[in-house]
Amino acid sequence: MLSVHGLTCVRGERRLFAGLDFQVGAGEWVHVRGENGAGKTSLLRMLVGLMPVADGEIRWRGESARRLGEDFRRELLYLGHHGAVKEELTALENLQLASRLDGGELPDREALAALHRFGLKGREELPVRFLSAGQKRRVLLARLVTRKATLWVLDEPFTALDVKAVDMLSALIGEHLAGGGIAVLTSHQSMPMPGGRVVQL
Amino acid sequence: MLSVHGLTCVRGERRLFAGLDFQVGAGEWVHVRGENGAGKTSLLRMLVGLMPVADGEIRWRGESARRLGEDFRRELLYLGHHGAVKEELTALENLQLASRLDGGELPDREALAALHRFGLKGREELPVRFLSAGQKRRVLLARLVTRKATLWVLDEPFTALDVKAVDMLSALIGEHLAGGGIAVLTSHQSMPMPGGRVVQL
Amino acid sequence: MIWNSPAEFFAMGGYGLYVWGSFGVCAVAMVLEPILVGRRRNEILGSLRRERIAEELEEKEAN
Amino acid sequence: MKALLAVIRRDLLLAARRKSEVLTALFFFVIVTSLFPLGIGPEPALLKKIAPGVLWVAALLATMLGLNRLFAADHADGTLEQMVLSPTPLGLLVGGKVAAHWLVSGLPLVLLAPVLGLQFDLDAGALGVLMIALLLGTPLLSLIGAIGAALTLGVRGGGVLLSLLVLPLYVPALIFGAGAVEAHISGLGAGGHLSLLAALLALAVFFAPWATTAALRIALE
Amino acid sequence: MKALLAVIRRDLLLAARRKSEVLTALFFFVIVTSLFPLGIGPEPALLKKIAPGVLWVAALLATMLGLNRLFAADHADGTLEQMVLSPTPLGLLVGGKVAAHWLVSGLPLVLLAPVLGLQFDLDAGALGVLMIALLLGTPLLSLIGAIGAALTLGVRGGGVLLSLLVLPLYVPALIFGAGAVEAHISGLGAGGHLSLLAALLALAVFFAPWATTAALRIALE
Amino acid sequence: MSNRLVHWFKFASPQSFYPLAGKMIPWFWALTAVFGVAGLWLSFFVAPTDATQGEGYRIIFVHVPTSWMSMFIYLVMAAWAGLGLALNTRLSGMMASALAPTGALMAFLSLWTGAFWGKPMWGTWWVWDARLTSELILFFLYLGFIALQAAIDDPRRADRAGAILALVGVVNVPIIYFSVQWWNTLHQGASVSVNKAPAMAQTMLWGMLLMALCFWMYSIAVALMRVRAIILEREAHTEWVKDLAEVKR
Ligand code: HEM
Ligand SMILES: Nc1ncnc2c1ncn2[C@@H]1O[C@H](COP(=O)(O)OP(=O)(O)OP(=O)(O)O)[C@@H](O)[C@H]1O
Ligand SMILES: Nc1ncnc2c1ncn2[C@@H]1O[C@H](COP(=O)(O)OP(=O)(O)OP(=O)(O)O)[C@@H](O)[C@H]1O
Ligand SMILES: [Mg+2]
Ligand SMILES: [Mg+2]
Repeated sequence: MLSVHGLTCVRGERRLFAGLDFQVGAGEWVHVRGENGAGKTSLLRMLVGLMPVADGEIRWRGESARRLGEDFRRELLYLGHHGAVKEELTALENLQLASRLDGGELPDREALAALHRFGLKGREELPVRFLSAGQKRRVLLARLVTRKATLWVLDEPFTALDVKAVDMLSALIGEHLAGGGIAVLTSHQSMPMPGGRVVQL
Repeated sequence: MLSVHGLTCVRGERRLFAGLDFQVGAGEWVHVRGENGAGKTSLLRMLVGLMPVADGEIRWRGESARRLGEDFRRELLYLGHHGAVKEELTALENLQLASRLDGGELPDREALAALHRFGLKGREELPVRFLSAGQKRRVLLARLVTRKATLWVLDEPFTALDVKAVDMLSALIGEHLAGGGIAVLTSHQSMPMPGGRVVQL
Repeated sequence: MIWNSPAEFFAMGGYGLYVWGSFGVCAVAMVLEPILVGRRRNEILGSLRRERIAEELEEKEAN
Repeated sequence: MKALLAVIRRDLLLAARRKSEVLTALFFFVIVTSLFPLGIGPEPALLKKIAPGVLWVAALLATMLGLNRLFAADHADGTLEQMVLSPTPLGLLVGGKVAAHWLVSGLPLVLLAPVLGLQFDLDAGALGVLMIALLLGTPLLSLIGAIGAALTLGVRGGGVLLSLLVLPLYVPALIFGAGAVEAHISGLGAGGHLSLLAALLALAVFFAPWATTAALRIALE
Repeated sequence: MKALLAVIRRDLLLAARRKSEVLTALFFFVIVTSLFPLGIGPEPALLKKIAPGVLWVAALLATMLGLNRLFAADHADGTLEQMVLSPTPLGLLVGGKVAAHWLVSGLPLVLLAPVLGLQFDLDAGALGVLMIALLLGTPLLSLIGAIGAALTLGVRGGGVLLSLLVLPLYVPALIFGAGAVEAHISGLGAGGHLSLLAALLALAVFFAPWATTAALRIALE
Repeated sequence: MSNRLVHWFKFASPQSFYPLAGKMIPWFWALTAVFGVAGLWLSFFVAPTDATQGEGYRIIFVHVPTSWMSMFIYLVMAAWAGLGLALNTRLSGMMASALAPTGALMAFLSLWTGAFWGKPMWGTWWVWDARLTSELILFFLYLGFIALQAAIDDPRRADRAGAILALVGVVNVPIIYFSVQWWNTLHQGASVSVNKAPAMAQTMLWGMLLMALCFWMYSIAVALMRVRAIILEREAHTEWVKDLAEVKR
């Protein structure tokens, strides 16, 4: 459903990669690999439309993602290096506000369930500022549960997570794929999930 | 040389750990482990004196680290979650300025050698802002080469690094230990280095 | 001719400071600006040339 | 529409959580206006004469001071990226943020201005005109300021650059705003100034969100 | 000593790299002083009377605006932690940062003030007093400001809170500074005011770095 | 796409504009010199002494042209910037950034010469009059544009951010101009008394026109020079720049 045709990435005067082609269908996932600075983050940002495309095209269900605009974004969930988490709000508030911005409404019950699933029981009402590095990431990842989207684009989702959280997250991604979802991930570690196509930059 | 006696950590109203004892001598290293939020970062910050100690004591060569003050800090190198890297300066400038703040002077040749060792060849003159997540960490880690210190306290030094960089860093830590240095690290992954005492929080 | 002597011309009827202050600054600015722009151009040309020489040397070494 | 309200609520919640923020634009306004008598001396006639100008300049500076945080925090923590990627049109979200900014930093000034005006010995009529002028003018300041905030987003040293970009654009608001009060005091009637101010506001309501959105997209590239 | 110079050099380099930063405190000064006549009206006699006050308030605001970035950037990226952990005494490093702040945001104001004074039709003697007063006053503003910047470090919404803390402390500088110029204009002689300003500066040079260092240690805990 | 449009786009590419600009520059310098010599001759040796202002009025021959150019260049700059934003042509942004410093210089010269005129005529270097104030704000708009572009490292981003600012600013220019007039009741225009005898107004007008043409040609020449430097800087990595004769030398 997501296909990339002849994609080229230029940063400054440096060409990071050129002529990249791949495609992923429902229930499949892609592992973007490469050295530090190979252009993984840049690729993901181009996929979701945060960086202009130097050359080539990105298609979603056969149509240009750029042209689809809102319709594409509605099916998309991107989690990057940055938290997108407000440090002075609590985990619960962060989660609820994020879904309101998407035009939805998240009942307390669902939000709490998502946070508990990510092991934040007892920390729901603490301002995120006081949380540890891994706990902050978990708040962010809780959006994977609360926001319905077909395409997940995750930049190094496993950083700062402990062993238990890594297992939980890979189980979650597994569920998503089983339900016909698509995932594009980067990671320097080997992935704790079966299958998956590797795109090497 | 570094010893911890009955250390207790309290954050907010939560007691993270209590009565922690351990010690490390020359050429040894400690791997601090624990779940997300267990208090690893807090422990390291107490060790270097960035967080007040609720109870217990930290000794360096038998004397209270707090009392030693400057003499302790001269032998110490701490690298935390934060970069301590100026985004608008180049990698080279960052490295040189950091050592000037310590009262030293770093010739171009040495600084460049350190950067090249960390695979930043060709990126020395680029503002750090343009570097990838892993490259930023590498600039930070280059200080391990340029600053002479006995005690290294590193908070998750392996995040965002690719496989090659992880090997290089562990080799570097190995050298440091072989030269009589001490290292205290945290990491969620299993460590790619032999030996080491595990402190489980 | 409305001026009887160069001195009178430069005095500008007592307004010399103001008239020459205005025309002078304009003249200086209009001479300086092209010079600065030219220097900017020479700088970039110089670095382009150096790059080119470096490339040629590299090619020679490769051969 | 729901998203618009959500943004406003969110920003108000954040402002409330940062506690100091709501009150400090106000305090800044108070302090700047109070500094003038200290710097200039206590002559009542003189103070009365400069009152509209000082109050307006203080309002302008107070609004401006909060501007660089209008988008900066959301930019730094990645929320802005999420907004751009959200299915809701960005213009709407931007509108919400500007509205929240005005509620937090503009409206309190409007409400407090009469009290400060009293300090400068303005009469009731002049105070009324001052309030109306500020009511029309402060949203204008927020709207124009948003463009500047978006343009300087992620630009290093943006805070002060922002004031450089925005202050010249604020000049018409200042002239008509302070002019309205002065015209009233000198008996000329404030109508003309106020209707010009309203026209500017209408113009800004239409164009500023567009320009802001465009600038934000550029900043995020 | 070497470390002190290193900090100054580093901060100046950073300021130069952020290009706009050096010039913009200056621009802010210029723009604020230019806003007043716009708000108040063009009467030369009136403007001349309020000139010292306006110039001083503008200098004060311009200095203050850069304050919140005095330590914030170093705090956010962890450099401040490294400074605390460095073997060099923190007081020295802080002194260096304050000196750099003054060089970037105070000194240019002193140099530009006469030009702005001309716009308000001040005579040569008054301009001279204005420059001396600013030369004594701006380092004072930087030193006091550093305490405020350190106290509000890491406090959310600190930027505006900072001004709240710092402005009252700035009042003496403002009164003596503007007072000196006014005293000169009215023929009373500026000596008294200037020596008071100098005394304040001497006091601040001794105590401000100490207070700043203490505040920084608290902020970092 | 029509043929003419293709043609236009060809010259809108930096690669083909660079040599074209190079060819045009000497001509504009020549015109600058011609108009300049003629204008200076008229203004210093033909135009007679003014009845009320003596010789001081001769400042008008630089003051008015710089004032006109400062406003005109802003409009041109905003037009280029808007074009760049709409059509995404690279050259437009470069033209806008090339014009800004010259425009700022003209605004500065207008202020400077105005002040040097005001001192003998009004007895003060500066009054907060409508024209003066709006010129000052125009100067600030230029500085804001330049500072914004200088603060952004990526040139394409700098172009587009600058374009938005320039467009917002251009909306503001007439507002400022008229608003300040509205605000100011003591219009200073009355103190300017130059059109006494019609003959004198004739030579004055001609002098002013010639000097204005001189400044105009100068602005074009300098802007073209600067745009060439900017093209070289931004296209430094391209093949065509590396193959230029002046680089190969
Ligand atoms: C700093 C001071 C001054 C500034 C910034 C300034 C600015 C300007 C500007 C922007 C214009 C063009 C206006 C237009 O074309 O409508 C202009 C024109 C002019 N200015 Fe000034 N001016 C200053 C001082 C003076 C003084 C002191 C005089 C004479 C005593 C003067 C006489 C004129 C005249 C005669 C014109 C031409 C008007 C016309 O052609 O319509 N200016 N000035
Ligand atoms: N202006 C520029 N000039 C030259 N190179 C640039 C410029 N901007 C970015 N780069 C380079 O582009 C690359 C950006 O890579 P990106 O962030 O996509 O890497 P990544 O694969 O995500 O790496 P990591 O694993 O470290 O996160 C880096 O190599 C960086 O040095
Ligand atoms: N004010 C507070 N009230 C309650 N708990 C707090 C407060 N401040 C911090 N905490 C808790 O203290 C812990 C801080 O842990 P720390 O950052 O040391 O964890 P860590 O072991 O480094 O975790 P990670 O692996 O995620 O980096 C977290 O569990 C956090 O929830
Ligand atoms: Mg990356
Ligand atoms: Mg941690």
